[in-house]
Amino acid sequence: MLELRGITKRFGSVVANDGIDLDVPPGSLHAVLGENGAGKSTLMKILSGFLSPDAGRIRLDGREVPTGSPRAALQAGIGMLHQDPLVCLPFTALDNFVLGRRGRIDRAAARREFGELCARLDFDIDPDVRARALSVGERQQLEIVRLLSLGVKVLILDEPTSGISSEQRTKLFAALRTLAADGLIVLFVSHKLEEVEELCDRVTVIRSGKVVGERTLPCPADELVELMFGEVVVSSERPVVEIGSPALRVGGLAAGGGRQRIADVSMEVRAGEVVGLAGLEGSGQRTLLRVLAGLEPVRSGTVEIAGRRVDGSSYEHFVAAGVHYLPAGRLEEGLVPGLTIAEHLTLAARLPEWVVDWEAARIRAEEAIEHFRIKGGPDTPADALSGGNQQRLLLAMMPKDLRVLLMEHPTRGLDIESADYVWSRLLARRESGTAIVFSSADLDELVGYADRVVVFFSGRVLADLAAAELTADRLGTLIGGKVAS
Amino acid sequence: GGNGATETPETPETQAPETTAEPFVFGMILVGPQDDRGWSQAHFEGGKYVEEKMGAQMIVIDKVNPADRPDTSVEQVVDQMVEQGAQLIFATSDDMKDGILAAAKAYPDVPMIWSSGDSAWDIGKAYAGLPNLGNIMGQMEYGKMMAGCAAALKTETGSIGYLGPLINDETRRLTNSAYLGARYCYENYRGLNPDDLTFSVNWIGFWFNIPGVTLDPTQVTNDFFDGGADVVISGIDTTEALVRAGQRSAAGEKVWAVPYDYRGACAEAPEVCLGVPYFNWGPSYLEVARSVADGTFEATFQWVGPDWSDINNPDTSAIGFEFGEGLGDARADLEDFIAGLASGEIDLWVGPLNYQDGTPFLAAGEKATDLQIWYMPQLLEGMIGASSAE
Amino acid sequence: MKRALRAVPAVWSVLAALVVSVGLLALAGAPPFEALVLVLDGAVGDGGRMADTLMSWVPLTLASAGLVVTFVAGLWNIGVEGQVIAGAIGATWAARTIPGDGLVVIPAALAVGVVAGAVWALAAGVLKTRGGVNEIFGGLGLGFVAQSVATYLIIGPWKRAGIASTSGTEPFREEVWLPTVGGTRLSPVAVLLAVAVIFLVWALLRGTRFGLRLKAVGANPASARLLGVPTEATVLRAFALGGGLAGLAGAVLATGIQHKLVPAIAGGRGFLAILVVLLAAYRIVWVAPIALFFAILSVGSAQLQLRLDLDSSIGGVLQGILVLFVILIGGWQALYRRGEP
Amino acid sequence: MEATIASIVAAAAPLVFAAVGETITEKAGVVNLSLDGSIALSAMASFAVAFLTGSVVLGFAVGAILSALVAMLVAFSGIRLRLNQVAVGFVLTLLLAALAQFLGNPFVRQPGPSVRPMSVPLLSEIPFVGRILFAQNISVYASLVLIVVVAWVFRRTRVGLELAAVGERPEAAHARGISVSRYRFGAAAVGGALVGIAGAAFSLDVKLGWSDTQVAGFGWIALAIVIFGGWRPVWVALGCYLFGALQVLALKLQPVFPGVAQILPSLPFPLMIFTLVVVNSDRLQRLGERFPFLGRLLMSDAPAALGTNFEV
Ligand SMILES: Nc1ncnc2c1ncn2[C@@H]1O[C@H](COP(=O)(O)OP(=O)(O)OP(=O)(O)O)[C@@H](O)[C@H]1O
Ligand SMILES: Nc1ncnc2c1ncn2[C@@H]1O[C@H](COP(=O)(O)OP(=O)(O)OP(=O)(O)O)[C@@H](O)[C@H]1O
Ligand SMILES: [Mg+2]
Ligand SMILES: [Mg+2]
Repeated sequence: MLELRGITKRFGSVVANDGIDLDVPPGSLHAVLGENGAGKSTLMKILSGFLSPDAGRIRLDGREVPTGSPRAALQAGIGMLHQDPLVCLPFTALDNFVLGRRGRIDRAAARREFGELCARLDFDIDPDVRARALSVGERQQLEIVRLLSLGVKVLILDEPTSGISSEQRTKLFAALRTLAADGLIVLFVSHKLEEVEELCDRVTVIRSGKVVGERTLPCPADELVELMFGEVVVSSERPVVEIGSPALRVGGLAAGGGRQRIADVSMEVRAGEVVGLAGLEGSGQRTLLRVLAGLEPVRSGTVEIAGRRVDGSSYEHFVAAGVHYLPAGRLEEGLVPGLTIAEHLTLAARLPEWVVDWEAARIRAEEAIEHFRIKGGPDTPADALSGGNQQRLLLAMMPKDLRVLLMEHPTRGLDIESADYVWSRLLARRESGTAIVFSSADLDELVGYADRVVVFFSGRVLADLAAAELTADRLGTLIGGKVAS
Repeated sequence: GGNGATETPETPETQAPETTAEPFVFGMILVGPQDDRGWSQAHFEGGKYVEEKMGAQMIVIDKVNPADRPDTSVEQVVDQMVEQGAQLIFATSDDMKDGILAAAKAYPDVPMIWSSGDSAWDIGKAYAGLPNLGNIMGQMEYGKMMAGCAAALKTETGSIGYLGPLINDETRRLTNSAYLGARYCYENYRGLNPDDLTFSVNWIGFWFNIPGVTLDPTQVTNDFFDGGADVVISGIDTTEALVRAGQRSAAGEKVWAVPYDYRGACAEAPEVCLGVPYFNWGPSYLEVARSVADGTFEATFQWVGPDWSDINNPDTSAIGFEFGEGLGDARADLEDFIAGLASGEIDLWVGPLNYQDGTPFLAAGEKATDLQIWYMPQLLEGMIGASSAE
Repeated sequence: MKRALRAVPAVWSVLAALVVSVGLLALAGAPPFEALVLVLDGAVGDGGRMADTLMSWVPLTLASAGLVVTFVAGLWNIGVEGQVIAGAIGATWAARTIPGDGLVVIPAALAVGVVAGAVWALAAGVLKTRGGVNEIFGGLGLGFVAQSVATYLIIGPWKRAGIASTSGTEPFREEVWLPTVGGTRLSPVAVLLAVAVIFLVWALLRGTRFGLRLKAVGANPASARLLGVPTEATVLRAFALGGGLAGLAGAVLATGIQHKLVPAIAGGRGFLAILVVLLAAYRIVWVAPIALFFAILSVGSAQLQLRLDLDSSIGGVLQGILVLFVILIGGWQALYRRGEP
Repeated sequence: MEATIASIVAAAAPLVFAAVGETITEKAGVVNLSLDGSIALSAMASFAVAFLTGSVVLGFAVGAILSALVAMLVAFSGIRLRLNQVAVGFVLTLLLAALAQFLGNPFVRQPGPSVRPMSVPLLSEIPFVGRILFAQNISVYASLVLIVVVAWVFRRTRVGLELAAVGERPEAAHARGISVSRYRFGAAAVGGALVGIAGAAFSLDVKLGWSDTQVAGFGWIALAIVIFGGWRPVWVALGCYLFGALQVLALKLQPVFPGVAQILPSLPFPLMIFTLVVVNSDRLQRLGERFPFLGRLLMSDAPAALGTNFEV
């Protein structure tokens, strides 16, 4: 029996967890649901000792677990798979596997154990490959295997299904069910209702750091959604847009190296069209997007924007041709920590002026803030914005007239409401003839927003299908590499 | 300490009323630390000697160089010393040339001495003709000849290394002197062919080690020994050569070294020290201070040799050679060599001598002039090593 | 009162540094108060001394201003010392070879100094952007090289007539010295240059797109690139500008202070400039007063030996302690503000 | 030949202590930039203690403790005060060098005690290797043992793996129950102590005695070599020996190129920079990708969290 009592945690003025109580019996598959920023990860980090709570106690099987110590939590049998798998990138998979164990390192024994566990869960990871070369999904698998090898009694998974195929997901869920049957407590954090419904037998919903309800599954989805958001959200309608002349054409493209390599990619995207790129993480979508953005060199093949060859040109040429790229890592590749909203917009405006007119810049910023409903002022630094607002700022920085918009995981980590808002802004751009190409690990997003989905497998195009013909399930099998099913 | 007031016997109580109440005040500008056991300390002790003998008071500032005191120039220091009542100023480094020339022009009534310079040498290349700026320099050439001789007397491998600082007229003339001394003693006391003597010079690039900028003298010394030399003569300000020789001797090798500059230098490894040629500035400085005090100062160029009757007499000899323990039985021969130099019987600046590139320096029987020795353009024929930095 | 003191970490730091300094001076057997008065008197006691202090302030300020530019761009430009030397070498070359009177040669010498410093810094920059060599490593290495090139030139090709020595090259013709005023060593041109540079760097960082780009590249080069900042060019420009200003410092040292090239012409000012910039927390407006304070300590500390027979390395100790305390106490107070004692 | 190598190995001992020590510290993510000042202070203090007490061992101990404390101060200002480690380290560099000069005045160039040579019987008779490895003194042996031990710890032990994790991804280490700050303080202390031993080895073994010009600059060289060696102890040590070997090369080139005799001493830096450029060149990088073994041999990135402060 796992018992949490009065868990409270503040970050400055934000109360991330506000007196949370939770009881989970052994052998359960228990879900923790909540919108973005609800406090799910914070609660799990406290449970796993990663963070110290300001108040609250944890008991497992009647024994007090000291808080604020990952070691104590692990010893008590609580292990966590973080949202962003915490592995050391230059280490081999095996070294990551043994890292954190007590006592002498016996790599030979560890290798055997690693192999056995992988086989049991049907994972396929080369123990000698460096974690850098593993996809996010594989890194998650590595972490799960590691935690199991430590004999955890409570296994926490923080949004483990982003970046894995539906086949892998089925495999993972099967493994989790087996583990629960063995008496393990599985805590499953997600904001994807269908997954929760598929896997779990009970669910706790958190909003603004508080437990707002607990239900036994199955239970009507509307009820859960209302618990999560406080109101029922309606998806906005897609505007119908006429598809124009080809905006982007790729022929026989090869680029990248190692696992990021792509070969023989040909496709065409027309003005106003939305094309989704599907595939396991690291199947080539990122490389393609970066090549199309002018950030990576082409090895062979051609890239045309509005009929003009641009392959071999610099990033600046691509930008001039009307290409814009929205990267996945907002603070890593999109925004500059420390620079304010006004400064970001000034930089992004690419005005030729040498001396900056700060008055005008502030006015521009005020307008953008209002227009994109950003919670912040012109002088708010980008790193002080919440994730959703960072995404809004990125949208605000997009140039007005675009031929091609390239995006990686445009709504990763956003709750339904924010995601919907983001998409409504994006789709509005189609009216001015912008072609959109985006990659996503969220199959529903691909099926829901794309006109066409291009499926990648090992750096090659496996299928190119109209979204109308697709369901998330069918897409899931394709991503796994199976054409016929 | 540089504030000599407390050590001066002439406190107002003890002084006779008719003598001037103020002691004679002079300034001493040192380029390195006053306790560097080398060049600067020798000057500092020269100043102490004057304080003691005259009851004078010395104002001292050390480390006056752009690296140690980037914001203190010789001119600034002279301003302040004059303000503090200095009646005579010593600028004790070759490096202070421009500063002391400017200061001498700015204070024409204050006598100054620029040690190691040639600005008052009327036949020299840089005669400045300033009536208040004189030069004093010791004839270290003799000291270096003794150093070279000592090395030649001890070497068993017939190979001597010379650890040079940087390449200029002064360092070339001192290195050449050591070579001449070594050749003479190798031939005349060892009875060996001086052409078989290997004499290699390596320049580290500065007066002391600056890691990353100069060669490391420790490495250079090691390399000399590893390459077959068994005596290293040091021409730099620091004692790496002696230190390494001491360590290698302790490890069982038969090696020796000759340090430079400071009378007590052998103390770091006495058993392998063949002796040390040193400067003794006191007598010359006292003489000039007295001339200033009694109003007879004249700006002259003085290139002062040893007192040949007793080169180690602290009251008379400007250049000395302290014998080292490592010399052993060879001491008698070295003493004989020094006696020869003293009597004039041995004069090594006599032709035939060629420069390193084979061009003649002195014809057979020709004696070198002071000018030729002072402004030495090359190493001598037979020496191994770079002659110039161009 | 308490709040006021907390708001100004410098007050606590200066007090703490003062206490430690007094302790050190007492330890060295010197009357601490008298020592401090002497330092002050030695630096600003009369017109001539103030002139010397200002002339020491100029190169330090120039080098520090250049460093602010590179630091804002996130570049650990540790090689300033070498860039100052390169500037001095360049200016010396110009002063020795370009014919004509001061009006021609002085600006030319300063310009060549700027170019030489910029080139030296650019070398570290290109090594970083193209060669993958960390700028700390490249800068340090090139600094050592600059030092030995200077010594080589002084002993070799540029040796002076008569005894060639480390006293430097032959002094330049007097007409190519930076002109001075009032029988002091003060060159108004040099002071004006420093003031102008402070203002220019301030304006550059505050009000120009280039300044914004520097900040962006410094904080996150990957994002900056996507935002359309030519990162490599911006990094190189930052190096060139920073190095150019360091080179100008070297040129002023050669034409306005030493009037020749000496081996240790930079005299550690490149390193001291890093202290200045750290103490100023990369803000250009603070560079001028802090550099002035350092100049006072540096010029005035000669008095400690002349009058009190104290080793003047105490000046360096005082500077270091002050900066250390400002930084440490600043961090301590930030910790309290975050509410974690 | 072996005599030259033996001399290089002996003269590089202090540099090896300092560079390997800093490698340990940086491996944990802490950058201790104070080396140049730290070495000066420890060199001075070690000599002063040995001079006053006659005990070389005590001198080494005091040097090690002092520099360890300095490194701990750098770590503390990063870990507890969240300050920029590079800034603090830099200030300490200048401060400690001045302090060493100020406090060391009474000991300048005094003759004092030193490490004695100590040949290993029998082993030193082995041709070639004997002279290089076994005819030295205890401080040189210690430097050699240090390289082997640190390389072994890094490669083979749990401590080495955890140390690298702390410097690479502190969150990952923390999540696994590894105490990030304990490792960082520990690595700073051990690395700092080695830096102090380097200072002591200068004044009690290689240079003998104290004067500020004797050690100034070596700290920067050690820091540069850590980068050059790619944070791998054996490569870092080889970098130290290479630095010495290049000096010997410069020495040998002097008679060949007398004209540039004066600039040859700074040859090691351009050459080391050149080496880095070659190693980083696209072509070699591509080769490294093709042949992972070669890649691992040639390339090594800085610990990802180097110089950053970890907050949970
Ligand atoms: N280290 C931190 N510093 C400051 N605030 C934080 C920190 N970590 C989390 N927060 C804040 O705490 C709140 C809860 O965050 P948490 O990560 O637990 O949300 P979540 O429910 O996991 O959201 P998501 O679904 O987006 O992962 C948010 O407001 C977040 O901004
Ligand atoms: N590092 C920070 N510094 C200052 N304020 C911050 C920081 N991180 C978050 N905040 C503030 O905390 C508040 C909550 O942020 P949080 O990231 O939890 O938002 P959220 O609820 O997740 O929103 P979104 O759905 O847009 O992601 C915001 O007002 C944000 O500005
Ligand atoms: Mg959020
Ligand atoms: Mg979360």
